[in-house]
Amino acid sequence: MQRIYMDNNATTIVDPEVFLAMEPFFVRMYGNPNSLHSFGSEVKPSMAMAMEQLYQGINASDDDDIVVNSCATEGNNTVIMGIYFHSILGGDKNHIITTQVEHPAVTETCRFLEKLGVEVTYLPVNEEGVIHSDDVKNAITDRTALVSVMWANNETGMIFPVKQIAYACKNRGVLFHTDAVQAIGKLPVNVQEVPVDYLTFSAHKFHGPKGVGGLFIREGAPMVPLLHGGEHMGGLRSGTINVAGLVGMGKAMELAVGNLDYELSEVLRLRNKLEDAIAAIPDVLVVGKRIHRTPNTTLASVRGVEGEALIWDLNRQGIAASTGSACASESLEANPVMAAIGADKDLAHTGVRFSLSRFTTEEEIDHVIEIFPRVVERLRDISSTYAA
Amino acid sequence: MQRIYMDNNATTIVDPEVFLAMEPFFVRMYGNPNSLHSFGSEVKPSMAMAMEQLYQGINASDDDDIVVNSCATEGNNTVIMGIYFHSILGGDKNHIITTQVEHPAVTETCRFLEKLGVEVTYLPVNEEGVIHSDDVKNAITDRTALVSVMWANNETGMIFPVKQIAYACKNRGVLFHTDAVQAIGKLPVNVQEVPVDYLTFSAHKFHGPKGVGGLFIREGAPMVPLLHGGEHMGGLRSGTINVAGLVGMGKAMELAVGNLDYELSEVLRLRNKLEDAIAAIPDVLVVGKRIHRTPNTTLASVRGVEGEALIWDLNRQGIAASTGSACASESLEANPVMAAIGADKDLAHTGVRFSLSRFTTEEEIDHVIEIFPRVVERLRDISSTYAA
Amino acid sequence: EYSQEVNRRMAEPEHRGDITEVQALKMGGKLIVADYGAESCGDAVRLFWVVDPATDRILDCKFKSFGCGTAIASSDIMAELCIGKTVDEAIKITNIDVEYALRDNPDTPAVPPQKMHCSVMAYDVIKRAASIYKNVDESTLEDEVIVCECARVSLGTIEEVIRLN
Ligand SMILES: Cc1ncc(COP(=O)(O)O)c(C=O)c1O
Ligand SMILES: Cc1ncc(COP(=O)(O)O)c(C=O)c1O
Ligand code: FES
Ligand code: FES
Repeated sequence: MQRIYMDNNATTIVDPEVFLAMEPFFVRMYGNPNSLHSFGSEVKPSMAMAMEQLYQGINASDDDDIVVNSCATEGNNTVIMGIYFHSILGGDKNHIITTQVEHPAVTETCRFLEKLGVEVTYLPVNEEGVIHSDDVKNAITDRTALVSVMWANNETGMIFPVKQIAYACKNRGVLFHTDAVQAIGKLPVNVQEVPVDYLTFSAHKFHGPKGVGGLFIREGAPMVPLLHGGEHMGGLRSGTINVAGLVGMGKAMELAVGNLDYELSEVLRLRNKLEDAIAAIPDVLVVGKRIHRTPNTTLASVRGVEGEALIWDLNRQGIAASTGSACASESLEANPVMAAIGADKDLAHTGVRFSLSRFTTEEEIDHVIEIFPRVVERLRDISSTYAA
Repeated sequence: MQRIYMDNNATTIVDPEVFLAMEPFFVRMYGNPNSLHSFGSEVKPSMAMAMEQLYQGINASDDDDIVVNSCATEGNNTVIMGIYFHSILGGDKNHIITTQVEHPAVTETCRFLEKLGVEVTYLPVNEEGVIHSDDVKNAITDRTALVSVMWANNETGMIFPVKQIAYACKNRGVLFHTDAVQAIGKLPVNVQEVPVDYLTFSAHKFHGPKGVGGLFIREGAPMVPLLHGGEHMGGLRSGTINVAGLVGMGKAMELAVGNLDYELSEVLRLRNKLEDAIAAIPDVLVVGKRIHRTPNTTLASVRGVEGEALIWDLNRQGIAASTGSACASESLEANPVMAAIGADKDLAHTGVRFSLSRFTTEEEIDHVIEIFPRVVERLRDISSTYAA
Repeated sequence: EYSQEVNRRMAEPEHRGDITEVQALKMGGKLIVADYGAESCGDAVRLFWVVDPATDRILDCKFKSFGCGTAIASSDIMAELCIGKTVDEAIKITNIDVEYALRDNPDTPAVPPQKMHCSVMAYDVIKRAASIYKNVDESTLEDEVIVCECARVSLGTIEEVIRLN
């Protein structure tokens, strides 16, 4: 059976070019870059090139830092715990602002800090699943240490007004972090235009390998490392550097940014074609205006059909989609974004997310368009809560 | 020029078998194991097998946890910071015991905690570079939360009395962590025989890939995650799982443990052969008794010859060795172990470490035995502090 | 991780559908319709029984479900287990029986552990149908402590799972 992968917000295929770039660094060029001998020094040019690709990818300046780490979860934890140690435990701040629809790597870290006495504001989102920059402005107090708002949401694809939020924070002298995991390769990400202090990303979300990520730190922004140890990464992140991972992430960044035009035109066109077909089914709600979303994502709510059952049926037909969040699959809770936009409680468990990539073909889209309505029909026929 | 790699305590070649095991998980089987579709489920059997290989490798019981993370630096930080949050900030303890020769991932984390008011005892080592278990016993107070002592030292290869220390801790109800990075594949590591509470390792030290490691947590031992987020690893370590890395680490563990007999006989024999030749050079001191060391390591001090100069010269001859610690290469400090054993201040900067692996051949050893004395002679000839 | 039987029942649930008053009358039985769960909670099931008032025997059983694959497969096997039993016998069907019936071989669980809760509703809805038929309060049929409302796992169920494994 032909298999179709439409779960690219969860993880992506490693671009074969990326794999080719990484391959030499396992069995052949395995040195530790910190070593003084040729096995150590021979890996450095490729690492330098990868760093360059990362800096260019987000247009960072040479004076800024990009710390290579193990994933965006680590990056998000590093920023938030770092601010706790720097500005809260080690300063006079006591407040963090975030949203109700951040990734758990942000919200769970904030919940952990709440237990330690930190005040956290979780801004509610509107019916499209976003906040307004004024919400941030109004929530800032004299004791606010950090604002953390994602660039784009993983479940809906909704784009947040990070530029306005960044300026609002700057005006009030508050540090601003953005989780840009879902923005890299889907939107232009330029840290010169958007004055964030911290920005996090994960390679496996843009056709790089799993287990490697990056943390941008603007020059002058405070940083307390999460991983203490040897002097790797200028003392900002210890641990032997994952050379193959870094080289792969650099290449993946270059390709992601290089393919941005394609993403914003072709991937968008394919997504819209699919979305049109989905939206044509009765009693289906697509979350968020298209223009406000990343070009690859559609989150739809299919009344009367439980999300997991839909995923199961699609999977039987060879189509990989998701209920909205890979994390949700291990827990029993409703999709948090569906709950947060909360138009209708009955829809909280009816989400299905299609997330495309530059590897998605028109043929695949056509196949999904053919299969999807049949699956919905079958499940609505079984459903106890849907009467056609 | 033939190149000879004798810096296996810094990092190791990825075993080609390990690479073969990992390879499918980049471009072909790239699913997120948390996903509900076939791309997610198809990676699970290999992950389960890798977990099994890890459990068997250290003889963990099913009720214990092994958390897959990004490296031993992360593991060490997780244990120490976790104890800080659990037993110090969240309890009535205030004291940690460790040694002066731990890896920076332990000592720097402890120094960070000192700034937060935690008391840390850094036990000094004897002239062989180890501590006695009585030193730990005597240092334990009613407020001791954790003892962290490495299984074997990365610079000298010296083996610490972890079994006795583990029992001493157990008797006093104190939690015990061991950094077993340099023990895996070099010594039998059996958590049934040695009742540690926490044990950390890094795949790239035993012919696995860089950027993936493991943290053993005995059933019932408290754990506060360092990375909060989605419910990966049973809530103990968030972040999308590095599937290829985990599969590679599992295979590497299996091979490392499977080759232990070879390591303890053949690698030992080759190391001894090399060491005999090195020790035969006048005014060369080998640190620590052979019988107390891992089978692959020799740290020698060559009077009158600065360590980095020696490494440089060896490298020109195609031989990769180290001054003792890969981390040290970025800092200007003396080798901390040489300083800690401190027999003679003049020797602090004269260390050279050869660390072998199961890939080391007799031919390579013979070549080093031929080259090394010449290099020493040349540098002593230049040396301002050595008169033959 | 899922048994073939779960996959088969999800793909082709034989007992899905509804039963009308007219159909029940034709069979010579009384129609019982019981609902359990809610869409907003993530799972909902509706059970249809045709019960012979003379013998208390369940003549036919069908279901509809808003739930995941496991919930649908569980409901289907539950319906099958009900048919031919008396109402009192049906009450004794537990989610453990349901899960067992979904196994391909007796030693391998039919669903991963985190999906066990999805079979519990099949058991709860029987209780509700029986209470409607007998016109008694549900609590008289069930005196177990509910551990988790949404997942509907009772302490008794958990103990039973532990014992059976
Ligand atoms: C918005 C967002 N942030 C953070 C993450 C975490 O990435 P990782 O699991 O690679 O740490 C994800 C994906 O899981 C995400 O979608
Ligand atoms: C004893 C010891 N502990 C910890 C580490 C850290 O390992 P990693 O750099 O993979 O985190 C090393 C190696 O650098 C080591 O030798
Ligand atoms: S019935 Fe809710 S997840 Fe299975
Ligand atoms: S999981 Fe919802 S009440 Fe228990």
